[in-house]
Amino acid sequence: MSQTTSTIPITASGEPVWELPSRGVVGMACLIIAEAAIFIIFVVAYIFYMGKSLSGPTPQQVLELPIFGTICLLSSSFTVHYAVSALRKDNLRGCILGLGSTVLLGAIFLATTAQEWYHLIHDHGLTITTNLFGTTYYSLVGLHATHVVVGLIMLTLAFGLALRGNVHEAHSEKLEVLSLYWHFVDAVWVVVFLVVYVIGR
Amino acid sequence: MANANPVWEAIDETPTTRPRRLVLEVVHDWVTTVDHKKIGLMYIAYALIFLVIAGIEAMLIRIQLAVPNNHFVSPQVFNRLFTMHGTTMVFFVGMPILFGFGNYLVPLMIGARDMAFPRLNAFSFWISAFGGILLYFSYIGGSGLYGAGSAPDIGWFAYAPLTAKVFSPGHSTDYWTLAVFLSGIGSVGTALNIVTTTLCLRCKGMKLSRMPLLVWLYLVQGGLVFVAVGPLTAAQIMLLLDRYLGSHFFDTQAGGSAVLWMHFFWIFGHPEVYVLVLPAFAFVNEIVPVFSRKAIFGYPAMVAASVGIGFISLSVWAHHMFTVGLGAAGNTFFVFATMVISVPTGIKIFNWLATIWGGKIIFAVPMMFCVAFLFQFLIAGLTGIMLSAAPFDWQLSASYFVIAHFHYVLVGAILTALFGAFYYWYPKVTGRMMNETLGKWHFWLFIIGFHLTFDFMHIPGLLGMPRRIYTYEAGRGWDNLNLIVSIGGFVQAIGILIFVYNLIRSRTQGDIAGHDPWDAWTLEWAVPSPPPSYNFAVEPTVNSRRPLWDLKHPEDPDSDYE
Amino acid sequence: MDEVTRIQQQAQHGHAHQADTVHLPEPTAMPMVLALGISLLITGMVTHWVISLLGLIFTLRAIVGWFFDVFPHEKHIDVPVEAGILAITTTRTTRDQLPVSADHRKLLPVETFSITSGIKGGIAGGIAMIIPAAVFGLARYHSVWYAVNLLAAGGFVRWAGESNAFLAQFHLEGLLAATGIHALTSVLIGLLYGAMLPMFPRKPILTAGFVAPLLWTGILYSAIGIISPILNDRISWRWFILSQIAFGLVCGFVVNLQVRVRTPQFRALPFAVRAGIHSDNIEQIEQIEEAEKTKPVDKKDDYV
Amino acid sequence: MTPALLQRRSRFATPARALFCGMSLFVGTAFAKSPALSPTNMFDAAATPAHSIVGLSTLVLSVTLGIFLVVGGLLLYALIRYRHRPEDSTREPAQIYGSNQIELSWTVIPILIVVMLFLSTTRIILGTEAIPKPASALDVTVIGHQFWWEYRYPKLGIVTANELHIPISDPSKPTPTYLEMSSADVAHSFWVPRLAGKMDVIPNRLNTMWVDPPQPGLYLGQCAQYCGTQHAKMLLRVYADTPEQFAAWAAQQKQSAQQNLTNPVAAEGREVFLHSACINCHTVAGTIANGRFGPDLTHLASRDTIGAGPIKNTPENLRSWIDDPNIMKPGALMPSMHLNQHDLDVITAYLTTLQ
Repeated sequence: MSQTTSTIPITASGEPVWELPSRGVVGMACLIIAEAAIFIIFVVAYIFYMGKSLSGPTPQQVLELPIFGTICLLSSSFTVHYAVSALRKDNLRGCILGLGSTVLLGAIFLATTAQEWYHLIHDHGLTITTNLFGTTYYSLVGLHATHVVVGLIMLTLAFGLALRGNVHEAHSEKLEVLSLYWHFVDAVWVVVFLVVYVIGR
Repeated sequence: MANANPVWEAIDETPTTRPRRLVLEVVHDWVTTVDHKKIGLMYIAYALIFLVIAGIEAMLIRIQLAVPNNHFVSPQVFNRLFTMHGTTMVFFVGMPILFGFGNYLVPLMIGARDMAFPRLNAFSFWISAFGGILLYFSYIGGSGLYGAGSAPDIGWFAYAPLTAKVFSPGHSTDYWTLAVFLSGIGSVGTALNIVTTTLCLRCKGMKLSRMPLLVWLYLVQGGLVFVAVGPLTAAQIMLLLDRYLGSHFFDTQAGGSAVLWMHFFWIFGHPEVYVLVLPAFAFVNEIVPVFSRKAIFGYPAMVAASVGIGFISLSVWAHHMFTVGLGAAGNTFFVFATMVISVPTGIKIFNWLATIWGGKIIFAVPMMFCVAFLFQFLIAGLTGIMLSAAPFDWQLSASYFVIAHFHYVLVGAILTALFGAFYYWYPKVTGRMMNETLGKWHFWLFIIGFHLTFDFMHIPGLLGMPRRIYTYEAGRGWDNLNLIVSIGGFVQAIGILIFVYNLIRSRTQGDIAGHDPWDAWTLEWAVPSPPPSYNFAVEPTVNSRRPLWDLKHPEDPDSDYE
Repeated sequence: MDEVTRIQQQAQHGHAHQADTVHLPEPTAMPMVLALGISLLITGMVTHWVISLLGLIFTLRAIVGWFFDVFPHEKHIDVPVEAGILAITTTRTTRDQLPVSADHRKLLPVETFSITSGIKGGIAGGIAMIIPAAVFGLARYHSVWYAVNLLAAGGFVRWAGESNAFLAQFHLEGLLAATGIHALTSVLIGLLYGAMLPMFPRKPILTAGFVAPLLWTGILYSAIGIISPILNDRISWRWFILSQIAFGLVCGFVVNLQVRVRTPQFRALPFAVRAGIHSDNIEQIEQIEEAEKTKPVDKKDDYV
Repeated sequence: MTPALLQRRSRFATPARALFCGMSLFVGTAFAKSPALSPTNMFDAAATPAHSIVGLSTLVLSVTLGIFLVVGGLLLYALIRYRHRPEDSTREPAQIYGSNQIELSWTVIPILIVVMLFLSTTRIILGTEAIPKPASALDVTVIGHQFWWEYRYPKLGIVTANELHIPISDPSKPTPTYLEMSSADVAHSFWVPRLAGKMDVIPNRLNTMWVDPPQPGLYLGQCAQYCGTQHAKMLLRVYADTPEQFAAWAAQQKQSAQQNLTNPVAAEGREVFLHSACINCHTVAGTIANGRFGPDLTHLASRDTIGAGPIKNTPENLRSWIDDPNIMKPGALMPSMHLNQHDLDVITAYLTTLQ
């Protein structure tokens, strides 16, 4: 680059303190907004088609409250929060503990969902093609489960790196961004739970 | 007054001899780049290629419609042409070209060295580019690699249940869905990048209240992309589930609803119009003050109007569906929301008028395009008010009046402002000016062609001509009008060819520009043309909305007044 | 050689050496490969699963590559930069500037009126307007509700064929609709008065009280058949104008109470200046420009 | 750079002048042969819904025209008045940042206009969509098909296709026709501009509209929602009949197809017809043909057109249509039956007897 001169204004004064938000957090917030828009559409479709199926089975007949899975998923929000705050204090052991339990709880949740699906498909013969309930139920819960899987993969990666000792305080911001995503996945579950299992039943 | 004019030749920054490089090296350079300027240029170049393709499709459509009972193309081909034309223009010309400008300009204007996520930026570009290629691959492989090619023919808004497997067998509809899906991922990625860059990488002193209006508008646009593209993506996932796994979202035989798709599509579709038009406003906001030699009038009101338009645009989608039978209450609500949006839009037009008022207007080509933009956008807005009155819309919707109206927005406002932007920022990007004489030929041919086409296109709509018909009977009073429209289309095409020629020719033969050829006020004019890869050798500090005004008028800086 | 060019050339020839480097992210093909991978993965859905497999391989490769681009440290390259501060150069900086006066560049006009003054005026006017309207109803149909229902009827199509007796009765929905319409328009017009009255030079109260109502009535007269046919059938234009004037006078009066009296100089200014889209020292500028035109200095060389 | 540009102002004018002359010449000649008034002109309203739309449109058009003249005029004035003239100094003009009062004015004035337009629009919406249906109304069920229209008169027991007959409505004792609309396949839209605005015809959904033309006549229109390959040739023909004509038409439509054919060719045609695949899709009342996929043919010969409007109903056209519908209407869902010439002749002869 031969030419480097420029006429950039660098007048001295400026602002005394110049702080801008962290780009990781802002970026994740943007992603969450976009994802939330997708979820809203699926939730709207679910609500719109509630009780409009032309044939059975209906949610009243086949759905059961997934209390255990829900408790696991929601408590994983606390453990991931603990992991981040531990890392911020450079407490690697606490961080590993937090991440490990998050992964475990998330995996348990996925397992309960898988079990529920198996039950529905095998015992009740409800598939995505059966009726509008099947269509909207599998797509909404499936979309959420996909997000859980993505989050779990990333959390597992972080867990593995932490186990190997490659993680330290400087990475706490990155982990925080990841935890934001996980909180979002949890929050979506609250909505899905309310719509599918409470209102929809 | 010997010191009046510094001699521009003295600062020729374009190296006369460049080391020759292997083509492969150059390609590698562009493929691996994470520089926001190069990515911006790739966006623009790729959009221009698609502009030409979709333009050719438009010309074929116009040949077919020039005379009644024409047999130039078959109905199937015609339906594919308008589907591809619409899809390409919206997803693979409009969005990428505006994201290209945003990519190039936003970091420069806020004094940043790159985007917030440079690698994500490259990824977003490539995935939209592959989306476009996938869409056009359908011409070759529409029925899979096994059968003859067939492009999608479902219209760019792909109303259910025409997209169901029963009515659209084969894979052509899937090409549409998947290509737009890919482009959606890219759009969200770029919007995320632009928003994050704007919020997190502003240079010292660049408070939100001091950002150039262009950056503000891109910020609002980014926000709209999140909430608009998400629903489209969701609806496309549903459509794919319907087509691949046999679910029933839009299956009317199984109790599904066709209207639901319309809602989902237009929840995306209407904000999308603003996603496209806000950057056009952004260009005009930068160009009009510079060529009127005045600060923008009512900056806070302009920002408020932009944000207001962003929010209101989320609640007006069903004005595309006045004829669906929403019922009186639904119609009334959307009439109101739609009419209300004309208030912030009006504020913008009036503020531009007031910016011009009392200035010293220099009619260089960028300003000429902006002036055309002002008139055309005014008319587009007024026909929009006509369409917002639901009963009037019962006659006009899905007629050629609507076609004329939205082309007035997309071509008369957006494309016109884009041309202005090309002439305005070309010197910054290449270090050379675009040719003025060719620019004026381009301007007049394009504008005259535009008015021939789209002014006259309103009338067949009033005379009962619906959209998307591949031919029509003589004796409906549409014949002469359609002929004029078609001829106007070709006049525009000639103008655009001149533009493309000018673009290529000026790259090597244009006058040397220097870094501030327009005597402008925003930060991108403070770096050399073309800007170095790091943009700013020293990170700037700003004290006002017009940092270069402050530099040029140290005795009377803006910062005293804001 | 003038000063500016000298500085430029100095900068060009590197007298202001400040050898330094800037960190920039390292170019990488991984984003492109990832995009290609995802695209191929999806293309498999419309072509053949082998394509998807290929896409999957690309995707995995790219994810790994990308990961190591940013972890544990973001890879970067150092771009050499020689920073030299160059004086800004434009065609205009060396021009004489106007003497900077306090009102040269401002939000114009110097004083404006708070939005509340318009709202107050609108509310006062709106209340005042009710009186002639009620009197009209009482005098003609012995009911204060008549005018109310007539206004509301614009929105209720069912009322189109109703009798005068019906309109003279009390209807809650009519009252609500009429109150809504009336309150909204009153406040809006009040705001408009608050903003625009000061733009008109002499006796703003006259403009507010008579000119505007008559103008407004005229516009309404031509359009009322479409806006509200029922109103068109039964309206008494004399009473209508009367109530408009009542509104205008009271609203204008209230707004004017809050307004500082303008100096005679202000009234002498052209409209564009009073409207605030034009500087009020325009004459001053014109005088200076006039003087410059007659100067013997040859301005042609500006354009060479 | 900029000043040099200003000197070349004449060059800027040349292309403009040349092109403007060309354009005005061209537009002039195009309109010299002034197009005949369109049969589908929405301003030439012939029924109440269309009339009220024209009223609203006139209001909206004049308001927007006024706005255009004012704003456009100011813009033009500013552009001319404040252009940079070559003799001007290059000094920057006064920098003005804004003005609360003028900005407030041009916010409030549009709001007022919006309120006014909104109220009048609401009234027309309510007046068209939310008024009670009179007892004297005639009900017609409209079913959209890929690329033709099915009309059923449930109270009269009539089924017909593509040509809708309705009685005229005397304003003193109105007999409007209420159209209950749905679709058998994809979305369509029913649009006869002189009678009313369009209403979409959507599967799994029932939409309603009404028309009441006071004058007898033929009102044209066509499908206005893209519905597939032959969207362009899905035309609408609405015949408004006097009460007597309508009664006669209804009486004739209620009859079954004639059983005893005197013409031997037609009789043979009937046999061929009833033994071919035609009956899978078409109905001829009084025979075994009761398909629902295609138009009802019981009174085919009483219609003016075939193929949903674009083709005149003559024996030659009918024969060609039966031979291969895709020649006249490529993409029509009726397949070519590959009949031999003789069968074509006799089937055509039979179908022309279906009065």
